[in-house]
Amino acid sequence: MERETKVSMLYDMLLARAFEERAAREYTQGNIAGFLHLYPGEEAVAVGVLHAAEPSDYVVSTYREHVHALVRGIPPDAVMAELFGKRDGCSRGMGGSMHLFDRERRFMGGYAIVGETYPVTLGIAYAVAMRELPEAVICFFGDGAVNQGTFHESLNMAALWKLPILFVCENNHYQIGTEIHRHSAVAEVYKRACGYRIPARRVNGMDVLAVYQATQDALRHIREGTGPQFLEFETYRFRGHSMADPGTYRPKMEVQAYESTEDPVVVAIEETLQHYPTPEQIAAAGPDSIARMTTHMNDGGLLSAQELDRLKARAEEIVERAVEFARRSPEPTMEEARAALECNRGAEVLL
Amino acid sequence: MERETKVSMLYDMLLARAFEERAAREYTQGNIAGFLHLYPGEEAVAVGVLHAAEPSDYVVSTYREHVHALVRGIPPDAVMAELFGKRDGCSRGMGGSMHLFDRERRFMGGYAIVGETYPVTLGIAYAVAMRELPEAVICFFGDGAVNQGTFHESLNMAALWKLPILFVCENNHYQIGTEIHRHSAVAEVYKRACGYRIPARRVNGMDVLAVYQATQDALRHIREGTGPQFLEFETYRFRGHSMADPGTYRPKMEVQAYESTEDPVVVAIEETLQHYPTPEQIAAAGPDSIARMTTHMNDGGLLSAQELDRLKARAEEIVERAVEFARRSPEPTMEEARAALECNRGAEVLL
Amino acid sequence: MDEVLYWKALNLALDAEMEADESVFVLGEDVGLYGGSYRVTEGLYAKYGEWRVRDTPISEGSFTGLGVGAALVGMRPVVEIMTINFSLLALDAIVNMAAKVPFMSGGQFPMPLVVRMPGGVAKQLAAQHSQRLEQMYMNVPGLRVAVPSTPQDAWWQLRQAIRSDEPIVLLEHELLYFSKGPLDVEAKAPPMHRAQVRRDGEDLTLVTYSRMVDLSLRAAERLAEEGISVEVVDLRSLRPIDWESCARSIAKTHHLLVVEEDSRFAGAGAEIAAELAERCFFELDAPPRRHGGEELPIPYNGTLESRCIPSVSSIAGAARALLGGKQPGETP
Amino acid sequence: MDEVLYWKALNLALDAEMEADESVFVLGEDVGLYGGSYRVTEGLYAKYGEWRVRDTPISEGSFTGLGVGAALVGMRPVVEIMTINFSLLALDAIVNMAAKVPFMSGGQFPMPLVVRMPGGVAKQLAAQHSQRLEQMYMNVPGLRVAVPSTPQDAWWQLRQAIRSDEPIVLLEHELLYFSKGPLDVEAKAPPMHRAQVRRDGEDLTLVTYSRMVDLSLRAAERLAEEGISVEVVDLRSLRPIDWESCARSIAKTHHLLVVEEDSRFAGAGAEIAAELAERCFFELDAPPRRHGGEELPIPYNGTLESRCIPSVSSIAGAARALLGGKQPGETP
Ligand SMILES: Cc1ncc(C[n+]2csc(CCOP(=O)(O)OP(=O)(O)O)c2C)c(N)n1
Ligand SMILES: Cc1ncc(C[n+]2csc(CCOP(=O)(O)OP(=O)(O)O)c2C)c(N)n1
Ligand SMILES: [Mg+2]
Ligand SMILES: [Mg+2]
Repeated sequence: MERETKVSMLYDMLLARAFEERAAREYTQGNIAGFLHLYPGEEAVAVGVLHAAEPSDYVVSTYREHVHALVRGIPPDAVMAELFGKRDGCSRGMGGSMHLFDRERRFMGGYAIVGETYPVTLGIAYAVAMRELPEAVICFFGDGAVNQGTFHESLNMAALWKLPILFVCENNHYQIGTEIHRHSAVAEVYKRACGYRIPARRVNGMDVLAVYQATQDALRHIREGTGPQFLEFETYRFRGHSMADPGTYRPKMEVQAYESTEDPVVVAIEETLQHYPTPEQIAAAGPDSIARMTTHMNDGGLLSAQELDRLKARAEEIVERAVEFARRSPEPTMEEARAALECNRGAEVLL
Repeated sequence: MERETKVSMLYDMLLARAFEERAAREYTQGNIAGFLHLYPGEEAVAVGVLHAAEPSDYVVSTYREHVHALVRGIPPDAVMAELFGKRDGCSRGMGGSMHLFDRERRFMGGYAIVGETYPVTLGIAYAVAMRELPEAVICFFGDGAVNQGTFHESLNMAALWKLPILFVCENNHYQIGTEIHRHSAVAEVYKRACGYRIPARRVNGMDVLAVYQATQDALRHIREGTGPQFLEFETYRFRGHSMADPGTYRPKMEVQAYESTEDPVVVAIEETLQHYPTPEQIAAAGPDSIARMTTHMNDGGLLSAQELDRLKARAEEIVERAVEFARRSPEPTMEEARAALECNRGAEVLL
Repeated sequence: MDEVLYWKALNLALDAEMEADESVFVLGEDVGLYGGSYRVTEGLYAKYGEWRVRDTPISEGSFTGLGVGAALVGMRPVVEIMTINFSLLALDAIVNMAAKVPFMSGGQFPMPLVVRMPGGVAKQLAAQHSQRLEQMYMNVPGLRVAVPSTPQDAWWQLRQAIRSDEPIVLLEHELLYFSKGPLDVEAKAPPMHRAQVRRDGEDLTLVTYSRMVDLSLRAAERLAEEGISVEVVDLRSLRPIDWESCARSIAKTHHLLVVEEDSRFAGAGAEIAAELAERCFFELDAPPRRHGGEELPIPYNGTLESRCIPSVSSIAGAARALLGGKQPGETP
Repeated sequence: MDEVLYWKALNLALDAEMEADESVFVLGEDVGLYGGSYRVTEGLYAKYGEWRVRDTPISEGSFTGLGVGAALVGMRPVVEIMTINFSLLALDAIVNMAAKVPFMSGGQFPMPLVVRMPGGVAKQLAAQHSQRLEQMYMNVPGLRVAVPSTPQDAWWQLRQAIRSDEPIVLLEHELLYFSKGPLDVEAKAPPMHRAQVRRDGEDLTLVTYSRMVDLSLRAAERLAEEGISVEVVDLRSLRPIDWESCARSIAKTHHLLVVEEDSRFAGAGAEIAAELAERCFFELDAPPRRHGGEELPIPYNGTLESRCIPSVSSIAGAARALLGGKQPGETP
C-alpha cells in the first residue's frame, strides 16, 4: 500500500474523531438537536471500507453515518450544516443527522429505521446487475440490525440473484443497551450469512489496514460477478448509543476489558458521565484505532511527529470552519420544504 | 411401535385423503368457496408429526391445515362444517378453510398470511417456558414461508431463550408457482436453521414412520429443555396450490420424476387439468405415502386386504357423514358474528 | 372501441411501458413464470425475461424496499403485492422510505416507484384476505393513491403512474379484474387524479370509488325509476382528492352521500365527508352521510360476508333515507 | 394529591398490574436492563426478573406477534414498541392477527394484549421518527385505541387496558412523558373510552386528544381573555369514540373545531369531523373545521418542524377564524 493511502486514511480518522467530538459539543450547546449518534471508536471501519471502494460504488448507511459521509467525500461543511438543520446542509436541513444524502457522491442516505439499509441496497444492486455495470453497493448496519426480518429477506434475494453487494456489519456488540449475547442466538455475526451461502469473514475492526484489506478482497470477488460478500468488523463505540444515552448499562469491567486490548484509557471516562467527555479528556485518553495506526506509521518511519501534528491541526481547522459555515448558513424556508416534497412533480399536472 | 399406532396412522392418512378429495368435489359444486388449499400427497407429514405429539402440546398451522386439524382430533364434522361456512364449524363459520381453530384441542389456528405461524408459536412457547410446563409447541410452515422476515426473527428469539418449539417445514418445493431453487438461495431448508444454532434435520416426508420417529426424537430433546428443534420434511403436493390453481407451471417431466420414486401415477393427472381430478382418477392413481405405508403393513403381516378395505370404507363413511352434517348445519347470523367479535368484552363497560 | 377485461387493460399498460422504457421492470410473487395471480403480468416474462419480470420469494418488506432502492437510481419498478393484505408487511418501505426519502434528502432523489395491489372483499376469502385498507395510504404526505374503476382508467392510470417520478400506490379491486369495459388506447388521458362524473343527476351527489362505482351506478338506475336523480362521482384518486369536482356537484344537488366498501369508522370516506362537509356546509340541505361496511372483520360465511359491505339495494336505501331525512336502517 | 410525571404514572400502573397478576409481562427493546427508552419500565427488571421483563432483539414484527401468541393462552403481554414509527413493522401482528383471531375463531380465544407506543412530533427527530399514525389503528374492527393525555389517565387507561381481554393499542406522546400532573391512585376510573370535558365553554366545542389537549387548553385561556369561551373535549380514546359527549357539547356551543397534531388529510380528525358533521348537522351554525398539521413529512430543521404542527397561537387563530367565519389563514 502506498504511503499516501495510509496518510490519507489516518487523516480521515483524525477528521472523523475531531468532527464527532465537535458535534457532541455543539449538541450540548443546543446548536444540534434530535438524536445524535456518534462514531468515536469505530473510525477504522468507515475509513478502511470506504478507502477500498471506488467512487462509482454506492453507499447505503444508517443513522450513525456522519463519518461514512465524510469519508465518502461529502464536504464537512455540508455535513455539519445538516446537523445544524441549515439550508446548505447536504440534505438542505430537511434530513438532519440521521438522514445525510448526496446523490452526486452516490451516498444513498442514512436510514433511521433499523433494517432499512438492506432492501435499499438490494434495489440499487438490482439496478446495477440489470444494467451489467461494474459497480458494487456497500451496505452498513450494526449488530443489532441483524435481527430485523429484512436482513434475512434481503440476504436471501441478494444471494439468489448474485447481486453485487458488500454487506458490512459494524459489530460494536450493542443494540443500544442490549449486549449482543442478549439479542442474538449466534453472536458471531458473520455466521449468520451461512443460511444464504454468502461468503463471510470476521475481521478486527479496530485495525484500519485489516479492514481495508478485507474490503479490497471482498470487492474484487464481487466485481468478478460471484455475488454478495459479507464482512463483520468487530469494533466498539466509546460513547453512549446517542447523545441521549449515558451508556451506564455497560459494566465497568467490560468496558475496561475491551480497552485493555484496544483502547486502554479512553472509554473509562464514558460510563461515569451523563454528559459527553470534553475533547481534552478524550485527547488524553490514549491509543485506540487511531493510535494504533499512528504507531504503525511511526514504527514504519512513514510519519513524523510533526507531520502528525500537522494532520491533527488540519482536521481541527476543517471542523472549525465547518462549524462556522453551519452557523452562517441560513435556515430553510417552508417553501423549500414544500419544494423538497414535490421535487419529482416536474411538469406533471396533478389535477 | 405398536401395531395399533401404525393402523391408526394409516387410517388417519386414508381419512385425510378422503376428506380432501371430498372437499375438492364440494368446492366444484359450490358448497365450499374462497381459497381451498388441499393436502393430498403430504399426509405423512401431518400424521407422523401429530401422532408423535402429546395432547398437551400446542399446534399452530397455516391455510393448508385441514389435515392437521383432523389428525389433531377435531371432528371431521366440525371441520367440514367450517369449510361450508356453517354455524357448527370449528370456527362457527367465521374463519373458513384457512382459519380452523379449536381451543380445547390446543389447535391454535390456521394463519393465512405467510409467516404468521412463527411469532404466534413463539408467544405460546414463551408462556409455556415462563410457566415451566412440559409442553411443546409445533409450528407448521411451507418452504416458501421460510423467506418471510418473521422466520428469521422468531427463530433467533426461540433459540436465544431456549423455547420449547418444534419447527416443522413441509417442503413441497413450491411457493405457489415458484420452485424452491427460484425462491431460496439455499434450497436445503434445514440448513437455514444454522444461523440460530438450532438442531435441524432433513427427513423423507413421504415416509410416515420416518416422520414419526424424527418427531419423537425432536420432542424428547425439547422436553429436556434444550430449546427448539427444526425438522424439514421433503414432500410433494399432488394438486395445484389451491383450487384456483391448475398447477400448470410444473413441467410434466418434473412431476413425473417425482412420481416415479414416490407416486408414479397420481400426479400425472394434475397438470392436464384445470379442474380437480375425480376421486376415481385419484383412486386409480396408485402408490404414494399412503401406498407406501400400506405395503409396509402388508409386508409385515400387520394388515390384511380386508382390514384395509374396512379402514377405507370407514374413512369414506365418516367423510360422507361430515358432508351431511355440514349441509344440515345452519348458517350463522349477524348477531353471532358480532358476538364473535365481542367475545372478550365480558362485563366491561366500553362507554 | 374494443371491450377488454380490467386485468387485460393493466397487462397492456405494463407491456406498453416496458416496451417504451427499458428502466421499467416488474417484480412480485409469481408475476413471472406463473403469469400473475390475477393474470396481470401474463406474457411479460416470456417477452422481457427474468430480470425485467422478477419472481420474488415471500418477502414483501424487502422486495418492496428493493423497489425503493431501484427507484433511487432511476429505475421504474412496478412492485406487485399479491394482495393489499400482505402490504402491511411492506408499509415501512412505502411509508417510511418511498414517501419520505425524496423529502428527507432535500429533494435530491427521484422515486418513480409504483406499488400495485389488489384488495377489497372478494368471494369468501375470510377476514385476513378481505381488507380494504385504502385509508392507510391516504394519510401519507409524499404518496399518491389511485383507484381505477374501469379498464380505461386502469390503462391510463397505470401508465401515468409508471411515468411519474413520484411514488404511487395503485389499488385494484379483486372483483374488478374480470369486469369488462371499453378501452381506447389512443384516447388522451385526463390528469391522473381528476374525478369523473359517471352519471349526471340533480337530487343527490354520490361520491365513491373503485368497485363501489359500479354498484352505485346500478343503484342510481334503480332510483331513477323512482324519480330520484343521482349524480355519481368516481374519485379515481384518494390522494390527492379532486375536491372541486365534488363541490361542483354538491352545489347542484345540495345532498351528499359517500359510499365506500370499507368499514365506515375511519375509512377513506371519513376524509371525503369531513372535507366536503366543511367546504360545502352552506350548500348542503341535509347532513352529509357515509354508507360503508359493517364494523366487523369479514366473516367467511358467504351470506354474512355480503351483508358486511354495501350492495346495490343498500346504497339505494341510503340515498332514499338521506333524501327522506330518515336513518338508512329505517328504509327497506 | 401527588403530582407525578406521565412516564412515572405508566410505570406505577405496570408495577401495580404485574404485582397483582402473574400473567402480566412486558417485552420490548431495552425495557429491561436499560429501563426503557423513556423510563416507563424502570425498576421492573430488578423486581420481576427477565422472564417478566423481556429485552428483545430488534424484531418488531415477531415480538409483537409473540404477544399475540402469549395472549391466546391467557397471558397478559404488554408489548412496548420503542416508537410508533417502528410499529409499521408490527402491523401484521396487530391488524391481521390480534384484531382478527378472536373473531375468526368464532369467539374462542381471549386476546388480552396491550401494545404501548410513544409517538408524535418531539424535538427534531426528523421525518422517519416524527409520525403520528393514529389513524392507522382506528380503521381496524377488533382493536381499541386509547390516547391518555394526563398522568391520571395514563395510570387509569394502562391498567384498564391490561385488565381487558381485548387487544388495545395505547398511544403515548413523546413530549408528554415529562409533563406533570396530579395522580390519585385510589380514584375510581371512568370507563376507558369516555371522553372528558377538560374546560367548559359556551361558544365553541374544541375536540382533541393527547398532547394537543394541553395546547388547546392554553389556547382556550388566551381566547377567554378576548371573550371567546371554548369548551375543550379530550377524547381519551380514538376507537371507540364517545360521540355523545361531543354531541352534547356541540348542542350547547353550535360550533366545532377538531384539533389534531397529524397531517390533516385523512388523519384521525377526519373521522371525528365527518361523524359529528352528520350527527350534529342541524346544531351547527358554521362549518365544522379541522385544524391539523401540514401536508409534509416533518422537516429536521427546528423552526420548520414547529411550523408543521398546531401551536397554541395557531389553534387560537383557527378558533377565531371559525367563529368569525373566516379562513384560518386569514386571521393573524
Ligand atoms: C425498527 C427499529 N426499531 C428500533 C429502533 C430504535 N433503535 C435505533 S438504533 C437501535 C440499536 C441499533 O443497534 P445496532 O444495529 O447494533 O447499531 P449501533 O447503534 O450499535 O451502531 C435501536 C434499537 C429503530 N430505529 N428502528
Ligand atoms: C405474506 C403473504 N404473502 C403472500 C401470500 C400468498 N400466498 C399464499 S400461500 C403462498 C405460498 C406459500 O408457499 P409455502 O410456504 O411453500 O407453502 P405451501 O402452500 O407450498 O404449502 C403464497 C405466496 C400470503 N398468503 N401471505
Ligand atoms: Mg451495535
Ligand atoms: Mg411449498
